Amino acid sequence: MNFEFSDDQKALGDQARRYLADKCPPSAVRAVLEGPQTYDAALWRGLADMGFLGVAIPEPYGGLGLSYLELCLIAEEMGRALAPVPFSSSVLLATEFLLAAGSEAQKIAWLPRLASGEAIGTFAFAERPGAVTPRTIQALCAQGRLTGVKLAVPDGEIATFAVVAARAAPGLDARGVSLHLVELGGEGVTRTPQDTIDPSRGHAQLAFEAAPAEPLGAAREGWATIERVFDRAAVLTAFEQIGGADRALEMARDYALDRMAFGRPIGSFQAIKHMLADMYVSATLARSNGYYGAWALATGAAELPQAAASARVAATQAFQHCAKNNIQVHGGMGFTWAFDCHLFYRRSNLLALNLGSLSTWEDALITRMRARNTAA
Amino acid sequence: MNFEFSDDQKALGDQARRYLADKCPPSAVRAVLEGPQTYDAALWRGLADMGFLGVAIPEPYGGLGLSYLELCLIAEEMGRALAPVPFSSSVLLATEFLLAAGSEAQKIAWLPRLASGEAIGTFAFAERPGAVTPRTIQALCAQGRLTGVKLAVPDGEIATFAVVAARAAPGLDARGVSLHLVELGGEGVTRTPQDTIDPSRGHAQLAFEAAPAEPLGAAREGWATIERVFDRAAVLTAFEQIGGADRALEMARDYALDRMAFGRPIGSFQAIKHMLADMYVSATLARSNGYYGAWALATGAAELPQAAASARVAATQAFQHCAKNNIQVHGGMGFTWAFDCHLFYRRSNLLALNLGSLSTWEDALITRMRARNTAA
Amino acid sequence: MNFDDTAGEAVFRAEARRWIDANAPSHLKAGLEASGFGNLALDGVDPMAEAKAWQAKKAAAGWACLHWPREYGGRGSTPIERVIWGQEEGVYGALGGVFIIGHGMCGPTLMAFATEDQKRRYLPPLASGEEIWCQLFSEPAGGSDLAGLRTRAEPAADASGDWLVNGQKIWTSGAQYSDFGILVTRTDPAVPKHKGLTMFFLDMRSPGIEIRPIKQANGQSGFNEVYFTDVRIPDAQRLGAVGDGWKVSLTTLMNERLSIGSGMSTGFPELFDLCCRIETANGLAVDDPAVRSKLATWAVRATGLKYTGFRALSALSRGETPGPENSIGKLVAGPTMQEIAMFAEDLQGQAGVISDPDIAAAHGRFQAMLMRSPATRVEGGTDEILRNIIAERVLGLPPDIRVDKDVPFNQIPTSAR
Amino acid sequence: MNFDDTAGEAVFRAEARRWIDANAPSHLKAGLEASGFGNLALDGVDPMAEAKAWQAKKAAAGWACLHWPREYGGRGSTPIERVIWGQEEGVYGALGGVFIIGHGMCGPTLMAFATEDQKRRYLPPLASGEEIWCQLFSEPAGGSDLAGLRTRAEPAADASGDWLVNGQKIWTSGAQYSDFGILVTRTDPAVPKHKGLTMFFLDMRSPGIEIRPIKQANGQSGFNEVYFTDVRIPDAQRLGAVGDGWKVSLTTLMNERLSIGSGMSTGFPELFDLCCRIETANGLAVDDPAVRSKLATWAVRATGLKYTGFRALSALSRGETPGPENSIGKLVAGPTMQEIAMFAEDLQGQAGVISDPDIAAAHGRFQAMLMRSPATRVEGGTDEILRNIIAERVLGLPPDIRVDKDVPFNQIPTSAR
Repeated sequence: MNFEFSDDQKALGDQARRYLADKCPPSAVRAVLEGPQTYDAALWRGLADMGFLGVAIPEPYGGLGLSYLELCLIAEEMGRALAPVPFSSSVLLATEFLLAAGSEAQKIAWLPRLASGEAIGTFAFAERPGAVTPRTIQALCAQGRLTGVKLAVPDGEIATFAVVAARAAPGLDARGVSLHLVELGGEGVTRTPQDTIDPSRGHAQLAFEAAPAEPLGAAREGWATIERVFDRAAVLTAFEQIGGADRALEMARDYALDRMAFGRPIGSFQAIKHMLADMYVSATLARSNGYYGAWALATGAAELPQAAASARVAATQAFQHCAKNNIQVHGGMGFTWAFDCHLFYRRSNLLALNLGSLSTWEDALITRMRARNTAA
Repeated sequence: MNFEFSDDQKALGDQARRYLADKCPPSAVRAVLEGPQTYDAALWRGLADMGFLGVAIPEPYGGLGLSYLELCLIAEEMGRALAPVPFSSSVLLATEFLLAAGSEAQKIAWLPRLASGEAIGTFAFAERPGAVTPRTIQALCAQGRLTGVKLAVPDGEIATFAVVAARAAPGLDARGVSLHLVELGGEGVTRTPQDTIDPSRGHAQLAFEAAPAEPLGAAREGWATIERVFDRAAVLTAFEQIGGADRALEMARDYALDRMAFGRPIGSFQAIKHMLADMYVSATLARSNGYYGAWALATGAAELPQAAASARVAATQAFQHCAKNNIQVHGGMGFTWAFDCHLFYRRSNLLALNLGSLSTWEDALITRMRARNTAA
Repeated sequence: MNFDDTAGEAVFRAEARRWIDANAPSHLKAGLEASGFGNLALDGVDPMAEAKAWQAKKAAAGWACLHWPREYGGRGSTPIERVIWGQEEGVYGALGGVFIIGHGMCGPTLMAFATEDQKRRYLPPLASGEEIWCQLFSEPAGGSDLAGLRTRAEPAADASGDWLVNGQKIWTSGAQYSDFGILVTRTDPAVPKHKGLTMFFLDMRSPGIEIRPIKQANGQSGFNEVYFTDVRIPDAQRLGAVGDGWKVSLTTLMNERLSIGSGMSTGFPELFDLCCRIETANGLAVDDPAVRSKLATWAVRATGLKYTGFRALSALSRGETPGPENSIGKLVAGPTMQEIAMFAEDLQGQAGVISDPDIAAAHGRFQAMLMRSPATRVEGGTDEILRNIIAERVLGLPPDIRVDKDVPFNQIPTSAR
Repeated sequence: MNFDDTAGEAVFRAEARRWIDANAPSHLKAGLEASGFGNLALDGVDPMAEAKAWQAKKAAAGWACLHWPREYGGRGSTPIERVIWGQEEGVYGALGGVFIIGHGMCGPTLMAFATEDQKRRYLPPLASGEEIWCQLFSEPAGGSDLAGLRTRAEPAADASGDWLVNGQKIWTSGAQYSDFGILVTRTDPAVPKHKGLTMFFLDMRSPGIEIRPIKQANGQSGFNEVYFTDVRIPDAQRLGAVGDGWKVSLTTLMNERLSIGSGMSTGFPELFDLCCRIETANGLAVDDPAVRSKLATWAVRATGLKYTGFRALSALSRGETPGPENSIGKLVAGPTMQEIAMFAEDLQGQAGVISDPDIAAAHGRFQAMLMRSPATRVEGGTDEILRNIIAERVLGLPPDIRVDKDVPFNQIPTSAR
């Protein structure tokens, strides 16, 4: 039984934590939250120099060629630091789409640039409010020209290219969905920044008007690829959420120890103690489910779809729970702009929506459990 | 604005409370729970003498001819006292079925005997585990002979007659369901007592083999009648649950004030205080929703279906919540047979299932809200 | 049991409705209906000017602070008449936001502790909105421990009998536009904390007062920090005896909990409306059994609060005091609104991240709820304080162990480490 | 990351499996698999005789109390070997229920505080199941406040040096069939409560001991009340110094929390199975979105606990001590099992009231869960005590204010009114 990260893997995670503690303090997150820029370009370059952007990219394509386990630990530190960079879009999604469906030429063209941070990729998916299902994908792509509108695309304003889900002809079925790679700097693309609940991560509407697009993966295999890549991204994002949950819990604990009321630390009141204990419980459940997902992802186990959903559901619940109650423990001060509590609250709710809602994943988890006819 | 019971109505409720406090202490509930008898016959006669069994039955049929508001308050006291009598079966269901669908002859024949307690009625409904829907009603009734098996019929062992849902011919649709009145003492009826989670209320399986049955209400109108009667019973049962929730909360509060630990009353610990505060909150929400239902029931308002579901959902949640945490507040002693906590826990879970489960009512509530396109 | 007015109530309602129809600023109606969460969506007009104009008009016709005595600018109405007026005033009531604290908390305190001359001088312009009042109680070190305040008031060195105030207050709504404020200070740090407090009222333009807006987590600024440096207050502006400040402030706080607790919004009607318009993977949200099972619990909380309010109104209508059941309002509404906001985002999927009112579903109402609801769970008593209040005042459970009860304030530990 | 044994672990597992396949009472397998909630469904056999026979067989072959030293009847195994044995023993482990307290709590206490002669006399027959031990700690007045116990031990009037015990214990599992017990008593009521306790072990057949079974809310009787009237205990059977009883009992309690906390069942697999067989109004339960949305939260708690356990095993496998994450086990499993039982009833509808195992779905398993789960949330530390433990020992938060800390035990208030 060795259900644990190796010492080398942990060492890499510690290195990332130290680096981010130094280069990405809350002030750096606030700079993006409050400023005109939509990401921290210097931090992004630094992370690239550390090799963190190409952890799981094979060496031939310019990556470190390490496993997903290392990438999980890097993602956890990104979440803990609320890093205001396109990590989830470019590393957890765009890179994975290329690895999963890209042609050799596309991999050679893009993976090295993604690993070096020179190129930023993202995934353009939702077209309207509500759950994203095959029938909601109505963007059209014919003769290499893509037309349609995608909303709230993470890092849409700064991305070099986007993986875009579209159809060859109007329709509703999953088999009609194909993926395309569209360079966002080119013609026929209009990017419109959109205000979101977490301005520390930029989002934009992408309007495509006969924009040049090349196919990514086999035609009509788009939806299957999306599901495969989302399972991987779900595990990796879960670690981002786990990192955020742990940090929010630590903040609340530290404040409860320092803050005095009625002549005693507020952390000596059972109402606060038990609130924190419950936060610890959900953070622990999330981490253990995350390990389950990491194991399935790294070993390519058949349980991956179920393990990914478990990790995603537990991590989303934990980060939202810990970020929400971190504000409650801080009381009025927790609701000030000056305190950092809202940074975690914003991010927890953003990550709960990126990659599909909690309710969608809850439904998927049980559907998949049933498919495997296993109940944990 | 007069959203309150009148002083006369409250006086009747107080009278019932005093009577039950005297005639139905926990020891009376235990006598049925632990003994061979399936109900407290003496108490039943006493309640009849007080007129409590015919509160809402019109005077021409031997009742007091009062309104449903009075009946709500009587039901509340029955719930508070955990009265081990067939009140819910005979008064809240059988009587209502006769009032809603009975012929003049049937009313004259049965209502006076129900009001006097001389006859006990019940409703035989479920045939298999799971939600009861029209398609699960497969008992057959042709040429006045009914054949089929109904399980877990409340008071099935002692009831004089049962209202039985059946079909004229095999089928699945709601319109195929008709209601019948079957005297259980007659031929073709086999009653088998069934152990339940609350032995203070008797349940039995009723097996009908070509048992003589007379129609109750128009043929094929059975399902519609059931829904109409269940809405009324839902409001009345909600008050039974509200009474039980209030009593469980009082028990927990009193114990928290008396029980000492660590040199102080356990009620001085925030963990206990806040548990009790949350119980008070759900009990209060249940009571206010109950008032809403009582108003709709008494005034015959068009909101009744929605109000009944609101009352039922809130009351079921509150009684289960208060009964469960009453045990938790009592700690180990709360799990002894000698303490009364389990009597309320058992009843709260029994009442959550009689009349259709919480999840069924939750679904109905929103369906009905949508129908009225009103959101409270 | 019925929702009808009594004969007297019906007459009053008709009179109120007639006057409102004839006099309300109907040109603001649309904007007021679109407003929410404390910010008025009134384009092209000065909300403060409109608010003062409407309040002055009401006062002139005898419709201001209805439950106050006539001689102080009120109407001498019954509590139920006040409620009926609120129902009839409807959205126009939102204009009165800037007066809530003055009318709801400062007024009653003056009524109870000011001299007759002071009442005749200050209450009528307060009622008419001509002068605005604020409340200066909370402090950075205080939080839920209100009585732990540190702002000092000391007798001036001269023989004037005046007091000199030094310290800082926080969470003061409307300080920037208030003419006067009521202020609780510590006049004796050597006695237990509840015993050394004294209440004053003061001119908010007094020299030595500095007001700084607090930027909130949701980006708005509804509150201020107020700094006091040798601010001079005549002893005549003391409310209650020296050392009685806690008793005096309880008058104010009781009124605060009442006004905040009643008629809290849960966001359920808005959510239900969204569910009738948005799709999940299983079709229209309201037709999705998974959605319905979640909606039901919130639905009965919303109706539960609504009819709990009706029970209170019935008590008022009978001339009785409402029962303790009203204390559950904010405790239920706050967390429910937060849960509802999160679920509404969930239903919107990726689009749920968009907060721009011009693009987001329901004009970004749920994104605003998401960011505002954490404050609801804290302001005017945290969820935890409210549970304590219910446990102690309603259920009669013992108070928390108080280690600072009989300790001189200046000997209460102020740091944990 | 993998779930594989190390080479050494694999060898041990193979050896254990070989021996179990060859020696286990396979005729009991079916019955043991159908058993649950502490009651063995073994028809036509004497569970105690079967339990003792299996334990004796294991002991003879060196498979009893694996982690104990060989000289005391154990095998000197590593913690992970003990776990592997448990996995391989599987359902047959259920036979050992009557030995859990003796092996898990009494043994370690003797090991730490008994004399060498006593250890050699008592540990081997305890390991082999020849002698059964129980634990006499809880008292009616104690509850969560374990140290508040009142059972007195006083020096006998004669010169024997013996102690005379008077008082009452409660929640004693297996008292009726135990040969020996460890007993914590109060030897000095005049000092603060943690300081006046002393631990002994005694012969459960000593004169003056009366044992009465406690009927539980679910109708079963797994526990006893034990009354002591002038029960004589030689001073040689004292464990630890006079007044050190609390320190000694902590050794036992730490072991209790561990053994209770690990591998708790949530009931989720059983619920999932039910959902694949029962219908709601929307079709098969597991296909009903409303059911799925409820199942998901319980599912991740179940997998979360499972893999939290795996993390602990990995630590053991590396020869490290498991982290604090294990402390969440019972706190998660207890309430989850209660929620699941209630929902399983809900799914069964009216039929859910039936508790008769021969008729009810899943052999009445959920009705049994419903009635047993309240005890899980209390025994061995209530949910509230567990939250305190996590807050204090894991998160480092301050202890509760202790009003009885430095007060002589006989001066601690014992009644609130």
